[in-house]
Amino acid sequence: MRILLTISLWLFASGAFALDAATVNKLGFGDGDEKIAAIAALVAEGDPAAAALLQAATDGELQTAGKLVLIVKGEEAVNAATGAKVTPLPEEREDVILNNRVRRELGGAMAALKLISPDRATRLAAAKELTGNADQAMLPLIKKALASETDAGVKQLLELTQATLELKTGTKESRIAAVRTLGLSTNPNTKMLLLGILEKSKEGGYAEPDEDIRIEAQKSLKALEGRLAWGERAGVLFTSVSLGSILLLAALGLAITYGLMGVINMAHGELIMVGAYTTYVVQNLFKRTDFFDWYLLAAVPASFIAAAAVGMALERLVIRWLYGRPLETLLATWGISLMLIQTVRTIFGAQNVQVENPAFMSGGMELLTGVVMPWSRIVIICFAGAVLVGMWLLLTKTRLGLFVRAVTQNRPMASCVGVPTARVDTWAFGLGSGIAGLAGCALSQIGNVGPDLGQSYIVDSFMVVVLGGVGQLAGTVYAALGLGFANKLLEAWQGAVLAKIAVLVFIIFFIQKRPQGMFALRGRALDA
Amino acid sequence: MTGGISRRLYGPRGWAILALFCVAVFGVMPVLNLAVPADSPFHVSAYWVTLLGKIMCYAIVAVAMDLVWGYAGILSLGHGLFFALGGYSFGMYLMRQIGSDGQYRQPMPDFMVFLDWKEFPWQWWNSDSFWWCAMLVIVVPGLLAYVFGYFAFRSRVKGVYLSIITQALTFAAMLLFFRNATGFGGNNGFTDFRRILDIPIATPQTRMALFAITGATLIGTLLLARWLTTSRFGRVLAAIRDAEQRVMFCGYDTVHYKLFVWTLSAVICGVAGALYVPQVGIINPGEMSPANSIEIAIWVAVGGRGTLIGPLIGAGLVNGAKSYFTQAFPEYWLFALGLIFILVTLFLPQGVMGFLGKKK
Amino acid sequence: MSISATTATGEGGSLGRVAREGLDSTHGVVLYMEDISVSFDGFKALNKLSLSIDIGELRCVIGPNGAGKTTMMDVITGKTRPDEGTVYFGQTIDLTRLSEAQISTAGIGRKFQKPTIFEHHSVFENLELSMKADKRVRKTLFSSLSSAQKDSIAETLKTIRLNDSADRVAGLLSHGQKQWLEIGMLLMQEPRLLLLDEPVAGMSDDETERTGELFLSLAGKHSLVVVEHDMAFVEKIARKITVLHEGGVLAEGSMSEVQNDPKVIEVYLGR
Amino acid sequence: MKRRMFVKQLALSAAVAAIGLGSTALYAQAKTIKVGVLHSLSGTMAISETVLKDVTLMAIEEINAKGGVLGMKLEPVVVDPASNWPLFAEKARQLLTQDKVAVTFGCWTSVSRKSVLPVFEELNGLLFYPVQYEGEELSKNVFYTGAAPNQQAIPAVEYLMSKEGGAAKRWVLLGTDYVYPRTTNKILRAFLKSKGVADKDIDEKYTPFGHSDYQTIVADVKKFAAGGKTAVVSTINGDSNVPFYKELGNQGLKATDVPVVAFSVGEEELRGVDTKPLVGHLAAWNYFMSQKNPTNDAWKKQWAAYAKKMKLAGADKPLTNDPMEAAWIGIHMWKQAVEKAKTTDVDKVIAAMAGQTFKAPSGITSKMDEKNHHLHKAVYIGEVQANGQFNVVWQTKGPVKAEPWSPFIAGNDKKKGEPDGKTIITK
Repeated sequence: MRILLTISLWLFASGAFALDAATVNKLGFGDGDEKIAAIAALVAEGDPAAAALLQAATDGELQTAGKLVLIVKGEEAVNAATGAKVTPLPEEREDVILNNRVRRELGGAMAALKLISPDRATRLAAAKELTGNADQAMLPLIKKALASETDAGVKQLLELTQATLELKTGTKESRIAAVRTLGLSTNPNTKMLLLGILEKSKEGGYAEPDEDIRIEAQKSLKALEGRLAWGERAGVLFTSVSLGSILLLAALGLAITYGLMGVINMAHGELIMVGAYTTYVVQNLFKRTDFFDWYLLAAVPASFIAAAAVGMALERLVIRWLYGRPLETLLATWGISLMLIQTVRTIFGAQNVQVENPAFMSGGMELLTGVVMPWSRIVIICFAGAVLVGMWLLLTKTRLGLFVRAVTQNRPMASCVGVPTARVDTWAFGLGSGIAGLAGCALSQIGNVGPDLGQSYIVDSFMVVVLGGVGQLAGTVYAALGLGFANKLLEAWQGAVLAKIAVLVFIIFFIQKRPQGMFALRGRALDA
Repeated sequence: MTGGISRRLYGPRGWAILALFCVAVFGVMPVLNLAVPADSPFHVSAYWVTLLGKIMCYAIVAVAMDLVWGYAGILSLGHGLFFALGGYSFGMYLMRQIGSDGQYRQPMPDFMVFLDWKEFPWQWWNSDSFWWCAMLVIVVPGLLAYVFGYFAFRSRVKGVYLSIITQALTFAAMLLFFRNATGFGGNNGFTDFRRILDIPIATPQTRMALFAITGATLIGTLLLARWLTTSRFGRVLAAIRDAEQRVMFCGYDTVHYKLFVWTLSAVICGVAGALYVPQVGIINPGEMSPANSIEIAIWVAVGGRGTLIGPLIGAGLVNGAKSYFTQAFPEYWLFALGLIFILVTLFLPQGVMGFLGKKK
Repeated sequence: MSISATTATGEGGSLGRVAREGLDSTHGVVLYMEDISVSFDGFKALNKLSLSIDIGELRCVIGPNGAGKTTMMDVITGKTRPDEGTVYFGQTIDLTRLSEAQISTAGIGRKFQKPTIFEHHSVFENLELSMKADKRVRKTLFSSLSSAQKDSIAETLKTIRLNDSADRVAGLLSHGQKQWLEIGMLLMQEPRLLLLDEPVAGMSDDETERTGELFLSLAGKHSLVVVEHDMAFVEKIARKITVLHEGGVLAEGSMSEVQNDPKVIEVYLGR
Repeated sequence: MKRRMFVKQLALSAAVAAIGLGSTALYAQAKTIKVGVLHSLSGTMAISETVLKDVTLMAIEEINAKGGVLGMKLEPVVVDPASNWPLFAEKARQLLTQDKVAVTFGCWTSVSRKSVLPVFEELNGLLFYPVQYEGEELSKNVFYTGAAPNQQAIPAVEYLMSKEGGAAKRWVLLGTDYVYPRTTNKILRAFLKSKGVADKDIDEKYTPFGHSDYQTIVADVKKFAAGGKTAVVSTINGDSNVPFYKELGNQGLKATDVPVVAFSVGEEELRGVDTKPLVGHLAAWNYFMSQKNPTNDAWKKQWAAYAKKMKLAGADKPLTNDPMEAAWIGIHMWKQAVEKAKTTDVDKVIAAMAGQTFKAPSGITSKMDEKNHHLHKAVYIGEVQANGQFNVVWQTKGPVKAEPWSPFIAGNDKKKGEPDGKTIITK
């Protein structure tokens, strides 16, 4: 309790304190081993000042100037050892460099210290951090924390860690208890621990001489493996749906411009790219404000509008003149795509640009230890669903949708009954392009944003639309999800390269079976 | 205007151009390149010989493409694959001809030495034989095209569906060839050729010989294509393009017609690929990328579909423009190229040939 | 419901023979259809349709839109495969097993509702391509026209009154001329059975008249099935009429029989 | 004048019956030395190569401002091979025979280099290749200013094996399926085996070009890492890195648990990534922008000013990286060699290149090996920081000599470390 109190105290006021100067210097100037020793010493010291120092190191606020070790916060610096204010700020300062190993130790140390934080979330995070990262020295701390812990979730994690640590030591009873606890784990690391118990030694005996423990371990292992297998299945399911949703987003716009309107739109990928770059521009505008996390709210409509505008302009200037000559639209739109790529390259440079995830889309939801569903992907799946529903509503429930369907089904007839076909074409193409822009906005969250962005999606998009059946929205959806699953299942089995090849070959064979795609209507219309 | 399909090819002017072309390829170029001293302003350098040789290879492909697209109405977005397969088939022979002059000074191609392969994989069987590889140049693309075409045409896959699956085919092949394990040098492909039929490859004479052979092949392809398209076979093809159903109800088994021209076109592409590789000095899976195949279609469209001579001009124009623009305005050349494609489709729907025809 | 006699088809060994051999019309029947059903996504286009055509017969088929006329032709020519039922050409040729090209070679010619000719070919070439000949790839590569073949084309040109337009590009012909050209193409195939889908649509009265005469002159040598909406035309040429409705045969008989059939009256004049 | 001639030539080629009249150049101004710049400005490689063109032009501008070379100004000839390998060969031939350049700076990726190599050898040209590569090649006509595997890959792995690097026991070798990753991984596998790592503790994984879905890969890495302390060695090619790193960050695979060391990810590649979740992941290079020394400071300042002046894209955040440094060293060393040889004659310049030194922005004095055409380079391991820069956490003690023929590949022990066919010039 004392430590906790002082940590929180320190956050408000840096009280007077004094640490062992030698330890602090080791942390500041020493090599890896010395730094780690210093960290261990500071944890053991349990001093609030030590906690503060460790926190500063974690936050990257530790600097050295000459022989001094400083904690620098903005323009203020205090002597890390004495806590005295250092003014003026020395000019020549260097960051104290922590490598992964030190950072790992530091993480463990901080976690151990945070185990008694009053905030449940902090404790939970700390306990989680410790599950894979605790060493024997922390056992007393963990035990102490367990004694006072009230939250079941934190308690479970701590027990698990304790079990991990006690597996090798302690009485037979405590070890059996530990093995049992491990059986409740969802952490793949635990599997290795249990396997270690069951391992046969070279002489033919077992690494673990006690048979009871081995039997318990066997049971725990089975339970654990079952759980892990489920986790893995859930993981594959999620990745498949996620890939499917991305393919769907990429293909939906094309399902309109190509599927409904018959324009072989090779510039579709570049419309996606326009959406992604619009997102980038909007993000940059928001960077200077306090609402950065909300930039997507503006970027979504902006990317729709930007791509739709480009699409409508293209329709008016070029594609308009090519209706009824589908293969020539291929040529012209290919030319357009080259020009769009080069335009972007000229304006934004050939390099990728950075699109940051808003904070709420970073990280993920942990299903089991190791099976993480990233928020960005969850959001994209939902987004794809929303776009799909929106598009469906637009096409079936609005006048524009009615017009679009009328024009695509029978242009002369539609024109006769007074549908402004030319304008409908423009709007429909704009809609398809806008949806491509939305795809770009979504893709910017998980992939790179560069001039070549579109090129990597164009082939896939066409595959999806054609596989689903041209002009069949439902087919597009099924094809996208189907390809997502096929790709991911095969990848798990044969690796990414062969999976991709196999999927392409599958498409070739599938089209032989259903030459009009998955959802083509069998009709009697003359095609001669 | 009289005449249907058959009477529109090669007026006297066409034949005159062809004759002139023969003179240029077999007479003027060799003399200017080999006999005229290098410091003379009339000397044609090796750069021009290889560049024009390369463009002629592309032109052969364009004519082959015109046979299937312009005449039979099958838009292939995978012709680059057949081209590359021909190139790879012949490339195997060229790799074997390097002998022990590679980086490792060992009798096997460098990438195999590096991968620790002690024996040639099965694909390389007999690859040190010129005739075997020359046969592969024809058989491999031909067989693939035949099998693929047989199933696709029999299932009546057509239009954009066919285009897309040809694209899938070439894309899949590209990924396959990128793998080292496939046994064709992965991404680096084949390069560093030294000899052909034991004659050093980097001499002006060899280069000129390759150039002349390419020219002869181009002329041969043109004549063959002309013969095909003016025969009743050609009229059936064009009929299939315009009204396939009617052709079937006339009693023609259209599958075989399409299959024949499709396979022939693939074989011609393979030959072009085989001629291309020793001249440019490299073959790599990039040749199979979908973009390359789309470009082939673009040459044909720029020149004018269904005219045979048009695609040749298209291939020359587009590639000439590419070679020129990439050094004249390296930063902006894509604008120019893209603009050409758009303008041609908008204003010259029949391609350059349509434009020339109109002017007449 | 139907009166047509099609019981003679199931004769033992002839079933399932994929025939390229000549037409066996020993029973005087050129085409049998029995219990043909075709459905498109739940919609029954043909529903147990049975029909037979005699050698040399000229049969008119009428029926409201959606009655299944075109689908019936699709089934005969192999464009659509029936879900159930049998179609025999003569006694031995099972049409459901042949491709369009094989059916055509066997001796069935078809004219489409919308004239389908080769628009970029000349009239002469159109006829040349449809001429009865060996239509395998190898032959077409090296073939040239014999004088007999040229004569035959010239004769057909005369029949369809396009001898002045032999070198014209077919796409430039008038609609009626295109119809005639297509009929000419059928004649060049020398078929045993001609299927004609609305042959006089878009023709002038004069042209219609001549078409009728042509058909009547063809009957006897060939069997003809004419689908037509133009009742005046039908009346002029018809000897026997079949009325289709909702995928089945509603009535069959002479013009007057059909006109007086209460079911037909109900369908045509309606509730 | 040049343009007009090319228009003429274009017209000829377009007619196909081209008779290349007067294609031999007769340039009036002999007062310049032509220098070829052969980097893709369009196509897939433009992402990486464009800056190399810019930094080369900056070097040329600087050299010209200081009076040029041998009293003559350098005249850059920039062409765009458009990420198309046959076009690389064509452009190389054009530079050498039409423009008659004295030297060419260019290429990125081995396939582009291998496509132009026969041309340079045939015409005895001179190429400076500024990017790290898999080795297994030596040509007298090429100077390799990027790293060989022993100057990048092996030190990185050694670091990760050390206690300081986290003492990794299991290894995921992850790459794009092409030659550089395959070769590097082969060398690494042999190296790891020599250090006693068992095959079951090495997992090699490849993804196709342009792969953008790394969900399964990252999940697999996690699974593999459950079996013991794991490090990932990534040779993922340029474009796929952003989706890979975004996936890493989002799936919460932290550097403290499973560090990823990359050989083709530098400051420029991370430009497109939010690096906050990636802190601690590593890269091995011979130069990092964050290095603090006067040479680097001056160079960075120069680059920032140049980028601003030329209004280059990304000038608001000018970045330098390892290949840029290698390109920079290359052109300056060439200049020194020309001055030493007092001619631009290729054979003499090659001879004069041996042992050249140049004060490199990385802080060391780079030296061109007397024999093997590679630079001696110090190797730095950097950890990604939140600001997209790298923090050097480890470095070799002094420069390392390149081993283009890796000793971990069978048969290479017999190779000599010098290209054949060099002219011996004695003074």
